Amino acid sequence: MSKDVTFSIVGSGGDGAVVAGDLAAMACAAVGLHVIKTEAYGPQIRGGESSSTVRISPVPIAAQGDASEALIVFKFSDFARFRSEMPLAEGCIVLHEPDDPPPPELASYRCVPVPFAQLAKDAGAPGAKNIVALGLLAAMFNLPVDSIRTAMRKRFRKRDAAVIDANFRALDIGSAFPSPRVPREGQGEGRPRLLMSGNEATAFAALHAGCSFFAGYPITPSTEILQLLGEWLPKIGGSCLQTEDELAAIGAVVGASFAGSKSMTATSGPGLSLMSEMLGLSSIAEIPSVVVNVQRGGPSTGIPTKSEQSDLFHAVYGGHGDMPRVVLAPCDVEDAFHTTVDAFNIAEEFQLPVIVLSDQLIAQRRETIDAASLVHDVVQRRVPHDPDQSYQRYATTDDGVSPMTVPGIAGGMYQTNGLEHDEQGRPSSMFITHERMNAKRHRKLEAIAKKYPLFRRFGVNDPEVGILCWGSSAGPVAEAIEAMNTKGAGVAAFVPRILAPLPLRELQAFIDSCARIVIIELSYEQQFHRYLRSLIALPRDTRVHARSGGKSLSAIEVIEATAVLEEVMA
Amino acid sequence: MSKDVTFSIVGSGGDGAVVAGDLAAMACAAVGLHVIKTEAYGPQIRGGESSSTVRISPVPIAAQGDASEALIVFKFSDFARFRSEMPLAEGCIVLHEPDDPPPPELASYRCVPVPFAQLAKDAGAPGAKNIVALGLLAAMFNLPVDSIRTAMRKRFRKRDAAVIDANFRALDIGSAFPSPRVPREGQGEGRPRLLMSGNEATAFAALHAGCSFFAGYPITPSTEILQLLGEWLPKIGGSCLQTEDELAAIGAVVGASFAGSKSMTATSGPGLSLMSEMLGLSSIAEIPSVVVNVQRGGPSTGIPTKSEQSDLFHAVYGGHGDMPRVVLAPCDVEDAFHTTVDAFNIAEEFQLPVIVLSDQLIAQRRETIDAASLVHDVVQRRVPHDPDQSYQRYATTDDGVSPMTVPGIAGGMYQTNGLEHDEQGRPSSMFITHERMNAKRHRKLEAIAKKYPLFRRFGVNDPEVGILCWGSSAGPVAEAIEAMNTKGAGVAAFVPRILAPLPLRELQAFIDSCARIVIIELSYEQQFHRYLRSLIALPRDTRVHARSGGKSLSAIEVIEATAVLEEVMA
Amino acid sequence: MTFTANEFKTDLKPVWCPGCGDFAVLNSVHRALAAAGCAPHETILVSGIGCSSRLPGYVETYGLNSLHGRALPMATGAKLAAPRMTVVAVGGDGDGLAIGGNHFLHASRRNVDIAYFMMDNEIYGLTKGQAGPTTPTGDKTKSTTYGNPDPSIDPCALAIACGASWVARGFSGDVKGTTELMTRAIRHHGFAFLNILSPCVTWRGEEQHKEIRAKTRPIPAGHDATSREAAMRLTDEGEHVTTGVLYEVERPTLLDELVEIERRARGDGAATTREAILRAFLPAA
Amino acid sequence: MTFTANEFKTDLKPVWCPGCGDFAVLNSVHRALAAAGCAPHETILVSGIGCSSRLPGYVETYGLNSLHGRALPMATGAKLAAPRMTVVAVGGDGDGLAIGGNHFLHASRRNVDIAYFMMDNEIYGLTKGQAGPTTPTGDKTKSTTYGNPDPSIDPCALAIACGASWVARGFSGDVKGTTELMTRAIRHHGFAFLNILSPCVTWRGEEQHKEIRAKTRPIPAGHDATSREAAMRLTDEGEHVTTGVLYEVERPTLLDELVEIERRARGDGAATTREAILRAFLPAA
Ligand SMILES: Cc1ncc(C[n+]2csc(CCOP(=O)(O)OP(=O)(O)O)c2C)c(N)n1
Ligand SMILES: Cc1ncc(C[n+]2csc(CCOP(=O)(O)OP(=O)(O)O)c2C)c(N)n1
Ligand code: SF4
Ligand code: SF4
Ligand SMILES: [Mg+2]
Ligand SMILES: [Mg+2]
Repeated sequence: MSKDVTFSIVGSGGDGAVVAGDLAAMACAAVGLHVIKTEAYGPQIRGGESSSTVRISPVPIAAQGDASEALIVFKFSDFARFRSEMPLAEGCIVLHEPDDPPPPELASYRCVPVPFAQLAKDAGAPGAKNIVALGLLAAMFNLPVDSIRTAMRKRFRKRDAAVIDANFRALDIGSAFPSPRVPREGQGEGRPRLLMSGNEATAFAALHAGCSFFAGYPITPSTEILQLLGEWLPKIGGSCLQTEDELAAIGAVVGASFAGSKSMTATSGPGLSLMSEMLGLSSIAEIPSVVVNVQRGGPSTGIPTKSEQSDLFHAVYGGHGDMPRVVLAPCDVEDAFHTTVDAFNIAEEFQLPVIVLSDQLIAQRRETIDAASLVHDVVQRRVPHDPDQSYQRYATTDDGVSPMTVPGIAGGMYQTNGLEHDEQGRPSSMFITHERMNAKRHRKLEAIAKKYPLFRRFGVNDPEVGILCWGSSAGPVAEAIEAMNTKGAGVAAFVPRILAPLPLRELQAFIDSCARIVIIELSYEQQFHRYLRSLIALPRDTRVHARSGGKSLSAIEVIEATAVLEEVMA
Repeated sequence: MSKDVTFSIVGSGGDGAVVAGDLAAMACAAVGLHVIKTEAYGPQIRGGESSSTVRISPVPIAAQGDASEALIVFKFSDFARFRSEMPLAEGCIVLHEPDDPPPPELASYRCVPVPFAQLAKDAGAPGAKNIVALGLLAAMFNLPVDSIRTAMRKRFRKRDAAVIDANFRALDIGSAFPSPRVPREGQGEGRPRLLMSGNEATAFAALHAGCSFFAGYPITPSTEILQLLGEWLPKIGGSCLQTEDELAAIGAVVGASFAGSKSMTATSGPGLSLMSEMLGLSSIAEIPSVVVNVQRGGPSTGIPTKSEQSDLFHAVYGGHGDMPRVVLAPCDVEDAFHTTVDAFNIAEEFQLPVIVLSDQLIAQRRETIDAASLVHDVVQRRVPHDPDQSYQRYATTDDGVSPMTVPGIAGGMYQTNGLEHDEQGRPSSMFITHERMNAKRHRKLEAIAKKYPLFRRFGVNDPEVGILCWGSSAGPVAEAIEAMNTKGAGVAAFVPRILAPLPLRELQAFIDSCARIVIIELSYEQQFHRYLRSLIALPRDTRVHARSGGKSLSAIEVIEATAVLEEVMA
Repeated sequence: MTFTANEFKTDLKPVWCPGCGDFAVLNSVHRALAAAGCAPHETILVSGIGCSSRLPGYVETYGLNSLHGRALPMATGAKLAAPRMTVVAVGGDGDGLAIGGNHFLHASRRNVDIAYFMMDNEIYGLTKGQAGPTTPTGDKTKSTTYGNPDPSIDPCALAIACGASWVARGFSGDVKGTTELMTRAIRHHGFAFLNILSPCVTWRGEEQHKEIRAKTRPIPAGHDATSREAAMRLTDEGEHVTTGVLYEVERPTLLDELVEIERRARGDGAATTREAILRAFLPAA
Repeated sequence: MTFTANEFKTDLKPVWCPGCGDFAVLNSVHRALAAAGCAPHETILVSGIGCSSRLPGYVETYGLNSLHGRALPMATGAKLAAPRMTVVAVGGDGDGLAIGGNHFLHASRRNVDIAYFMMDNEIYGLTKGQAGPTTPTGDKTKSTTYGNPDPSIDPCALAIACGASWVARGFSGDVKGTTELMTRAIRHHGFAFLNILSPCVTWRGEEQHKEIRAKTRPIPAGHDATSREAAMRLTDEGEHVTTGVLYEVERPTLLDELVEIERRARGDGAATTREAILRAFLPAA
């Protein structure tokens, strides 16, 4: 009897497929189950096809689930566009309207006709097909019905009582309708869990880290961060500015940071490209800045609504000149909180630009988090509060970090610029100054590499196969490894959470401990592989599984790429 | 007796040091000598310190010359700021005003007081200190005096006869003044040579390649290209637009190319950073574009007037997403012509963005070129002139190149975009389309690598030491190799002129043929080294000589870095 | 040879929401291109990014749905490269006035020989409802929980101030009127800016359509379209919004200037061949 | 405690050419900061890139000589982060109107609480003499061999059109007058734009100084500075150029708006602590 289940609901226009998924997710999170919920949409701006996939488990889960055990389809024509990206589990139960027979290619699954529309009408809630479906799912998978009701009450609070009652009837009718039962183990510990998206975790992390200024320009899939901080910052005395473009956004962020505030912007690929020049100023003038970049399909406008890992090159190499910067990458929603706080800590302590490379999958999926896990130390900028005559803004130090005064501090005045400059910030075009200051700025990276060797490692020791991956790929990789190792394979993974500077010592040790290395990433150009190669020696027989984004990585895909089970079985 | 000589003239304000250098260079080019002339300036926008260094040789030369055999200083206070970047040859002759004694640290050189100002007065041309100096140099180094007069006539054509005569007297008085004689071999073949800067060669190459549209925004050290094409294009029926910024410049270029014109822009680091996003559109929509990027000291505003090789990362990796592009790099002024024509050929044939990475040293030094060498085949875009119903803008082909119609062609209409799209250009967010189109666009790079394995190789076969370098570093490396090999060392160099895609087969063969590899570049972050590592296996004992720019690479520096002579001597 | 509105249609289905004002704009574009006597293969449509910027995909011409904010520089380059083509730029209020504001300023100033249709829904539609430069002050949107702090821009006033030589306002609901304005814009000699009020039913509400219809007024009789001041006055009338041609003058366009420059360049009897240009770099012995 | 002009001087030697108008501007800045009662440690000077943008290096405040075109967004961020500081942006005509044009438009519209001094020499000085947005049409420059094709912008007219609440013009040669205008600009509540005609002796010729002096006229008596139309009229007078305060109105600034937003944000009795905000993500069982 399976611990965790995954089901999908597909509809269009007013079918409310996504609402049903939300309610199921909230209800399960409320009773302490672990949940991961993803959504997908057609090209239509509104009223087009939409789908919601929910995975539920009594034990922690790391990915969105490879395949659905149940699929509810209100119209098969809507399902068509998701088919290639929505794998169905063997024996998947497919619930559909009687008058909309499944296409031949679905014949092999357990198709069960259900008169959703009719049942909704019977309930007196004609629009509540989705609630009927939810009732069915609740019965099939033994979901917490009371807390579904609570979730409905919250969701529909603006509707009048009659409507809500009708919806409750629809829920009951749905659960009562004869449907296959899929026994599921574990009801959760009862203590409710936070249900958050990566963008929400990132925005909250900014508050936690003490960010008091945000400037941004809307762009999918990062916009929620702008919207949330626009709502939250004024509450805590900070401010949020929606600028005319990304050039202004990062400009305002660096300006605010120069004036003493912890500042951040959030964007996606196209915006990050536009910010390249200003990040160079943040780097040479040593003004802290935090940029959250939520990756989507590229290049150019690409596929704005889907995930990919192809902004790595630009993040670690983008911008002209020798430009020290730090790049972090979260592995999941909770990690989006921690990496964002670390981003502020590193930016403020080391006075340089820090890019957080999130991706659409982490940013927009909803996932349960234990509230207790959202704790993380906060570091402050080194500010000399009564500088004397000898104060030099860019004084030479061992770790390259020079104390930074901020406006308002008497005697701390300095004049800086994006030109090469000396210890006092005075422009210089001399080679000796340039070499000396390049060295100073780059020493900071060595200090960061020592202090922040951020990575995750899971799997066995001295593995037969070591997987290298990053970002949201870590989830499916983790689950694949668990699956493989329970089958007797010896696999482990090393997932850097800081990409620049890479934790080379730890990475090298991991590589040395592995018999074989497999690299897994969602970039056609193998950006992660090529980046690793530029810094560390990889075994000749290293395997690379790299493909375009636009479809999320599955554990099965990882298992196949690792090609270790065959050997175990053999 | 030395074949080639190098001398420098240092002054400020109205001293005319640079003019004297120009006249010497023109005069020598006119009689068929080989000349390389560089200039340097203090921070002052005008009236500050300036210096001109001229190298003259009867045989081809590849670099600006390591050290000056003669130095003319009108005021030692002006010389101070150039000292660290202007090596003097052993026994260098230093000519200075009697009332301005040389600083102690110059005592070891042959200091000769010359009353420049007084002699100029005597000639009746009080302002002509520099011409007196020129006369002295002519006498010392046996420069072609008649052709100096011709050069003066041309330069001063706007002045009245009396002034010109006075200047001629100043020249004679200078040559007559007792000064050490430095016998120099060879007078050149008499046939005049072109005297051009890299920016001039690049602008001329655009005309040669059939460029009919240029858009740009001024930025040092690339501005001359905008200025020249603004003057030239209208003469041949093309047009030039100075835009409001670089975003508009590259936008206009891609727009003009979409409309059928061969189009180009020119910029430097900060501008290239701003162009990142639009290059992505050029890549995914497969619209040819040529961007000349003249590198200067970075990051940010950095050192605008000096050379560096630190825009490599941004050129090969900049821009979000998996974005195929081509990057070329000239080795010298003449090569700036050839790489620019190749840039148009590749952009037009393969429909993608091509970046030419020039640098300040190549772009702004003046160098003699044989007019006969400025020939290069020109390739045209594949345009179907009467497309039928079945025409697909992005039709699948073996080399990834799909014939491209242009406005005006009946039946060739198509609608394209920066979103991922199918063969017809229709937006698609499906993974399968994305993967297929990524593959199509990247196949072009394989075809280019086959057809354009551009590189230079010099030195011995099966070398003991193989040097890898690029761009303007090739010059000093070439001269260093000649010097080392004549001393019995076995050194060779491989200089890729196409950096993306790299000519891997040829490069690998070269590496395999070398006992040791030394990488030489002007980037603190070792961008070239790290880029090579990401694509090819380098021997464990590979040496890297990388430093900041701001001071040009010298042959001696290369010899030391190669550390091969010690061994030979040993 | 002339073409019908139908010949300007593609068979790609618009992604727009049911009821979006842009459908009517598209309809007007098809008709106006026909009415102005344009040929599909001699017409270039360029847009930025946004719901509205999807429009070129639905029009059978050479079409480029480019980058957010860059429609105008790309259209300018296209026009200079192919002066014989009709070049029309289209896009949204955010595309043209937020990220694209600088290009709007300079294209107007240079009087570039193109028409520019701005579909103004007072919101960022494609990104799902954030405030833009034309969103009324105080409005609550996805990005302005407490109300929009910024004063809104009147695109027509800005165009006039920046030097556009033809400036008009239309309402997508009035297909006939909009078609007529588009036709005139395409025929105008110079930079013709048409601000089209086009409702976003999804983020501005189903009511927006009615509200716009209610507040629009036709151009007052006897309006002197050649007077900047008169035109400016019609751009700030509080309640009402005037539709029609607000401003129309004749002045040299960017192409006119470039033709004149070419005349001077060739005129000075100087080098007009590759060889002659090269000769200048050959020092005389 | 107040400071003298001398206390605002640094000992860094300006890179400007002998005779450059910017020396006088610098002189005025030193005096104006003192006159306005600013304290060096509570003042932030931000510039872009250009000869003029080197100015902050010569003024003893917190100074940032930033990127070409970005002075205004950076100054805006600085002001929002440190509202108690006096924030002044400075730069050139190219910096503010070419690459920085969009920020000029939006900073004016938002009425950001900063002063902005534009040193207008009608040319790109630092890059050695190319035409810019204020270069007169027809002028030959390094980048316009055959004469500048583009109509020039009047920065004051543009500022007024974009919504700046205080707009004035000065002439660097008139240190007393410029100092006075700068002082008023710094004291103004909102976005104060001062266009300073400042000769570039190197690329506009030694004559430019005299020419400017000759064509400038003081503000006419009885000018109604609160009238947009009256102000606009003073921005296009052919021969002459009017110096003085052309336009001055009082309207809510960006900071005023953000204070109001903060009031609403706290006012709605809602979550104003980290914990309370987090609670919203905890589904009720
Ligand atoms: C550089 C960049 N920044 C941001 C975006 C995200 N984006 C896409 S459309 C849009 C604004 C759309 O508003 P508008 O131009 O008014 O068009 P509408 O959708 O309202 O028709 C934004 C911010 C982007 N695609 N590129
Ligand atoms: C992104 C970028 N583009 C171009 C430049 C080159 N640049 C430096 S200053 C300048 C223009 C200077 O003109 P202006 O702003 O009027 O200042 P001025 O020198 O005349 O005082 C330009 C184009 C740059 N530094 N950065
Ligand atoms: S979101 Fe608004 S603008 Fe976009 S398609 Fe829908 S209705 Fe039209
Ligand atoms: S170039 Fe012009 S603006 Fe720049 S410093 Fe010299 S005179 Fe002043
Ligand atoms: Mg809009
Ligand atoms: Mg200027």
